[in-house]
Amino acid sequence: MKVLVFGEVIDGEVQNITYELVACAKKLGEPVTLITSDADVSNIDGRVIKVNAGEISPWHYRIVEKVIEKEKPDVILFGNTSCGVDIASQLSANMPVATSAYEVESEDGSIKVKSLSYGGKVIVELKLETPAIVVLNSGSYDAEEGKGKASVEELEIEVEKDSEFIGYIKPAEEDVDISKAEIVVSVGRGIGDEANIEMAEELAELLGGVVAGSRPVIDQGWLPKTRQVGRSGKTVTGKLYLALGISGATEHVEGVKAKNVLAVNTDKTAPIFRISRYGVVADVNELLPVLIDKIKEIKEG
Amino acid sequence: MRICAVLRLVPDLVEELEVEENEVIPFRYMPNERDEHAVEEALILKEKTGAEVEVLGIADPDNEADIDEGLGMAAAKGADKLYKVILDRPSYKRAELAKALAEFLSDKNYDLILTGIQAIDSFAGNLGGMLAKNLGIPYIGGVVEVNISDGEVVVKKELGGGLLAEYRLSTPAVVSIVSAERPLKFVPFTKLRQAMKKAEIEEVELELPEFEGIEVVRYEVPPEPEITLIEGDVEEVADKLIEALKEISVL
Amino acid sequence: MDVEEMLETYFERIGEIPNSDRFIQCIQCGTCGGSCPYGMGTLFTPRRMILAVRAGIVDEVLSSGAQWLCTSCFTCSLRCPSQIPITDAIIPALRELSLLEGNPPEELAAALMNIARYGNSFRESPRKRDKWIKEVDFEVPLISKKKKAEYLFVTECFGAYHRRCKEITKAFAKVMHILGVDFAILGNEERCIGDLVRLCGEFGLFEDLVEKNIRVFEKYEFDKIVTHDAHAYNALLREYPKFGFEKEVVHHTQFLYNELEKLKELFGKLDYTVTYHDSCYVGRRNGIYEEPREVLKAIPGVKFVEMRRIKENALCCGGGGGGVWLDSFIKEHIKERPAESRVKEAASVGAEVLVTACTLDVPMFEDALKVTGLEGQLEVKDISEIVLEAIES
Amino acid sequence: MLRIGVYVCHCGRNIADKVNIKEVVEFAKKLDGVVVARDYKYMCSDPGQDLIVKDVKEYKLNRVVVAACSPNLHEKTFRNACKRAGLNPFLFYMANIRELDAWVTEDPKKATEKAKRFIKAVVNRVKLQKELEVGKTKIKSSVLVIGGGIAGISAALTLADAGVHVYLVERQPSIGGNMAKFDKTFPTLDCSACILTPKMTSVKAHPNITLLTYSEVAKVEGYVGNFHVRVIKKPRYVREDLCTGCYQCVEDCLFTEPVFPSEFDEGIGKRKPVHIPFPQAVPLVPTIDGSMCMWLSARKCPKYCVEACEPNAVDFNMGMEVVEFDVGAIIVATGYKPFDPSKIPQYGYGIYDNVYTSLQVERMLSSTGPTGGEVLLKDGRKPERVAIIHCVGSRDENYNRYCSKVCCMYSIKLAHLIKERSGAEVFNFYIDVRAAGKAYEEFYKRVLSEGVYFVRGRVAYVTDIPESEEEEKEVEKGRLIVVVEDTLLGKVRRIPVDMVVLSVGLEPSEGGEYIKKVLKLSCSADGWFAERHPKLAPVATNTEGIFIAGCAQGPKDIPETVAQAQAAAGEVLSLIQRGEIELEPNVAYVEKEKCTGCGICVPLCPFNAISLKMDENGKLRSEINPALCQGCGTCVAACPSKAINQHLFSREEIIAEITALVKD
Repeated sequence: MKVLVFGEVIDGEVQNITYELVACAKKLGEPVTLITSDADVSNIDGRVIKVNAGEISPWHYRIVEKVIEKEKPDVILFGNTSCGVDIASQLSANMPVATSAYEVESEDGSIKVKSLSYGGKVIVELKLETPAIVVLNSGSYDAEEGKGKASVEELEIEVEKDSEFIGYIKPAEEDVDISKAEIVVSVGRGIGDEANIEMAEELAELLGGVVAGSRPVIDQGWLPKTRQVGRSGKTVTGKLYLALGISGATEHVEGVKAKNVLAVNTDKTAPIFRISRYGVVADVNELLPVLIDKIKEIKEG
Repeated sequence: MRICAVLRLVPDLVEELEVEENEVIPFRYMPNERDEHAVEEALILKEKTGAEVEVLGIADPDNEADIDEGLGMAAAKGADKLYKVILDRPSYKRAELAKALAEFLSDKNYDLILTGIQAIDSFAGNLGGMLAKNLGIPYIGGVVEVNISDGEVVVKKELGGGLLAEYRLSTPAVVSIVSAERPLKFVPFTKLRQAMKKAEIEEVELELPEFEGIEVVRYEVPPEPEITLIEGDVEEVADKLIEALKEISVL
Repeated sequence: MDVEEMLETYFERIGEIPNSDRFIQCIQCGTCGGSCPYGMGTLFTPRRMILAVRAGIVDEVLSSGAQWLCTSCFTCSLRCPSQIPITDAIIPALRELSLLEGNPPEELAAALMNIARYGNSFRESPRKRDKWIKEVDFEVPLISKKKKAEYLFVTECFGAYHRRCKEITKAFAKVMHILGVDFAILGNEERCIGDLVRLCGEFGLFEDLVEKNIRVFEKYEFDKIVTHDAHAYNALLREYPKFGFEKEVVHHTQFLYNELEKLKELFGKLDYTVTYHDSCYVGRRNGIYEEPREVLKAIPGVKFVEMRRIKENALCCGGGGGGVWLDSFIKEHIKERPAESRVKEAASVGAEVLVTACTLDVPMFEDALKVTGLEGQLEVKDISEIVLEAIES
Repeated sequence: MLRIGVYVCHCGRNIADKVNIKEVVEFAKKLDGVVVARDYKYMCSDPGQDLIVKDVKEYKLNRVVVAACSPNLHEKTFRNACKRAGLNPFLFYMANIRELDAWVTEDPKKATEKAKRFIKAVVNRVKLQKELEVGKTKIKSSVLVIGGGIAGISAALTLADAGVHVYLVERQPSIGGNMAKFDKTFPTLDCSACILTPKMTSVKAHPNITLLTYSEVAKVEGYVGNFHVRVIKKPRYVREDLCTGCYQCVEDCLFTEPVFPSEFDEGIGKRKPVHIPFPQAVPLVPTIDGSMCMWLSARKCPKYCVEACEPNAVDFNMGMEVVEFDVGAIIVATGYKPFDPSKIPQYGYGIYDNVYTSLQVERMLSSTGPTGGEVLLKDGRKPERVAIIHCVGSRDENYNRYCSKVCCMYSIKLAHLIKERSGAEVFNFYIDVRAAGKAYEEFYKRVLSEGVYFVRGRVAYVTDIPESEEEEKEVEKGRLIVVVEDTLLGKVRRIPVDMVVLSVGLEPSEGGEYIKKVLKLSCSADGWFAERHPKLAPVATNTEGIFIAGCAQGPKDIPETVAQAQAAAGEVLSLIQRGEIELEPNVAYVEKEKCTGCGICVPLCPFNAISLKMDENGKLRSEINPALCQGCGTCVAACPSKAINQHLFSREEIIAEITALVKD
């Protein structure tokens, strides 16, 4: 089965989703990755078609169309990202598509996809006739498996442009938006005192996440107001919510919509455990230093 | 400048969904939140440029009445014209809707068509891009701010992690909104009821074309994740925790 | 709206509220501003709001956001030497203007929209309102089945959905159950009574709730309503009669007091030092001061101590008037939440348990315990929880 | 043959603007019995009255109707006009088309119709009116003054100096009232005692004054010119006629230290059971408090006081004494009591030690007071910062809605005195500074320039709960925090102080409440005695022969009180000088044959004018004393057998009037 992967490059960097897509494609068959912007693509595993059409733009779907004509893939994979969806959605006007997919398999020449829909409350199993488009949620496949050595073919494709990229607007440093973070390490009153926030920050950095907090911690001024999770703060929706010393008052839990909640609390009956996938019964301040050391070991080792 | 905003209905997830193998039966419907943001953005543009705003409420025979409140809300906020588009049957295939809508919109001469970036019940395509493709006009999605000047549309698009990019499009165009520039305007109860009473809604019936190649095999409810309690001494706990982090592929 | 229209709308609204004509009798003494728990945090105290409206600059008041700082604690209204209905008229009517302008604080807007849609502010299914009755070990009768009861127990949204407040609901229901009281609940037919909605200036929604609730009440036969929700009590007592609902309403503190002789026989011994917080809409607004104190003093082993700010002078928990939905907005304007000052006060008089009689209080104070670090030293309980504990000890 | 004249007044534009006078006059002309109807711009003016006089003579009128204002204003005027014209003045009646019509009716058409109705009604009733004769009664030349404060003292002295005998009755052991408690008076800072004491001793020494202290007026019967008074003297257990005021009994009392709170010192000073409230007391005779005295309350005392008293004045056998006398007029000068600030819990009176009332501070400032003139905190320290809160219990719908008038000025005075005595920083918290009086504004300016702070805002509350670390330190020092919205600054301020002074307002005294019942006097809604007319009869009451003076009528300062007391004395003199007075003939009378002697009317009469008497046939009948009857009509309406009727308001007259009003 031939799988065309739409690889994403933003501001000169190949996005992680690209590798995840390649990983998925490899499981389905033979991947070809299309890159439409200029970037170092050497570590994408397998064939890479590189068409330098400038910064990623919605009209790049026309390039994809040309490549489809040429390569005739059975499946075209996109990431469920802002740019991926732009292109996939235009292409899918005339082609079978599955969005919000997290699992893709081939079955008797057609494609079987599992999507998470209705706000994650329903799994939908879809069957698509090929050629088909699949828009894959990030985190569904292991990016590492999409990495390797690329064999790059550079192509020039002329298509019509109907929008123009103007430029990037980068976020101000201090404005970390916890509602958009995938991994959130959140601290509550159980953290004891302000000094321990540093440990939480270290852990967050190790996990590639950001630090947030519950109201008592924000009120103490230990973290800025922008980091507050809960009814009067923000709602977190990412992959992991690591709740450290948070009891889980109703007002707080309202803001926790992450896919996985992992709570650390000394009190086994703390309500936060009711929404947690893992409940760790421990004193945060004892656990944190040990945990940090161990993760460091793994990372370094 | 004439702007059209599309307002779809989705199941109200606050209520229980009845999930059967071949069917998802919602208890009731509500306007899709992203679409509400598209309507809001359209009305912000009306404030900014004096554009005319028309709202297309989309329902099917199952939930025809549920769109009224959403349209009333739009009217209360200042929409100029309301359409109630009733599809001949429910369909999860966005391509079908996109085709039918494109046909309906093709002679309406809107300068800008706004939709929500996606709906919570979409698993078979996103409307905005398909609509643009069918209409043969430029498209961009993931937008958080729209500005119009001299027949050109400049949008800010969200790329994730706080990064934004700016694009320029010629009109007519389709733009899919993630969130409006400001929070949704609040409409008090009385104002909404008045608007609903006064609003003139043009009803349109649309026939959906068939679109082959996609088929739902089954619906199912994801298994309830059960809590795994991790107890023991600190060392032990830390190890188990790391395992857990690996399991959910954070490490 | 332009300013003229705003003023017109404003005066039309306050004209519908009793004694609002006293608005023009304001002597600008400032008692309200000084009495306000948030008076330090705003330029527009009620006094200045009145002054500004009189001067026709209502828009400046609205843009300051001061109208959202009111916790409707009623202190200013009680003390106002001109008896101007500040809490019931001056502030809600200003809030209504903000709502009409479409830009209330987000948390509040969400709560109001949830109430309009689901009948509760929690964005919970109305069909789960009676879920708590499956979590208790005795039968809580539904009036739809029973048809007739002496008491209709109104649980209100917090009592039905809020994790902590549900425990109070259960405790009170159990006390009634033990006493053999003929009571029933509306279950999923109940919806928000709406006192906070009214105080937030969403008058249209409030009226809609009132009409719908009255229609449900009229379906069944019962003698009186009992509720542990101070705001529900207030609205049913003072506002619903304006819409033709005239059943007797009893607050659970009054109920417990009335049943005290029976309770005394059931009480075991507790070993607590307790203090009592006069919730605004139990005490100051509705004058119930002694009943809860008598109940607490009647429990053997309980040592009752008073705080400094009691009865008319009690400090608000900060949850009323929509305060529960305005937390972050309010926090921007003040140094310390009243609830924090309150739990410190309770601890300072040596109380181990801070007893309240309003569902809003418990989560507000428990939060404050976390912020002030008094967790473990002080507990917050509703009076019905203490009573149940005394019965079960 | 009835010959009625109707006179319609324009009252300038007051009536004419709303009522179509011409139409009304034409209407009146056509009424049965009316021979002449006229209008005039001001009927009450001389030319207006002359018009009536001329017509009565010319047209031989035997009834006159004037349609104008309220009879309260001009009934007398027109009655006199009738009299001048030779017509019995009770054949005249007024229709009120001003207060009841023109002033309250929006629509001119309706107003005109209403005026017609009123005139028709009065014409109808005037037909039934009969000639009445005015009775006369002699006036006794002695006077009762109730209350021995500065008002009562001033009135009594003025009358006594004019040769009138005065009975001055005071509840307390000494005269002097509230003024005796003050240290200095505003704005001149005269020493209160220095100016009051000579007056008090004059009272004691005056041959024309009978001073009855520690006494209550128990009963007053009779009517103007002829009041019979019964006074009860409470036993003070020390005989005034023997006591020399040597204090020996006080010194030798079983209680070696004063332990009971002194009323005169507003509870901050202490006294013994046997005590003289203050050194300048008049009479300077101790009183023994029966509830505290160990002998009187428990018979457990060797009676050291009896032993100590050389003139043998201490007499435990004393009992209640009843004194009775007759007077021609009464002056009520029962004064005021300070507002009880514990009703306002947020000010902390009775909760915090260092919250005082203004009167308590007056006692502190007095050199004869408990602190010998020093301003001290409860623990004996001098305050460094003092708050004076104005309008406590005044200008407040929750307590008293009226302005107590004197608090601004006394608060300014207290600020000055506190600063002078203690050197403290003083903050005055006010709503408005009302310094309207001779030299008052100047005094305010002076105190301002002395550095007293004035914060415009009514204090919200006084607390000892700190909200910041700085406040915590202040509270640890024992300070209280005064929370106020400084309305000029537009900011809520929290001001730490050592002492809070509550400038309490004035309320009708308890003695006044009691006298109100004894004399059946009417009061305003706020409880102050009502004057007959706020402007033109400010010291008279609605009961003939009874006058009011001083704070009994409403809050006043000393100059105003004295002026009013002397004015009341003047009114009394004017009454007494007449020797006799005319009595209104509109009294009720009993038609004996109809009376069943049921007695219902007797307790209903507010003026005690009705009694049940055995008639010649041995049957009980009601009898109305025409001199006491004030014509209120209560008995007329109440009589179940319609045996009581009233001159000028007979049943027939009233029914005639109503019939014309309601029937087309």
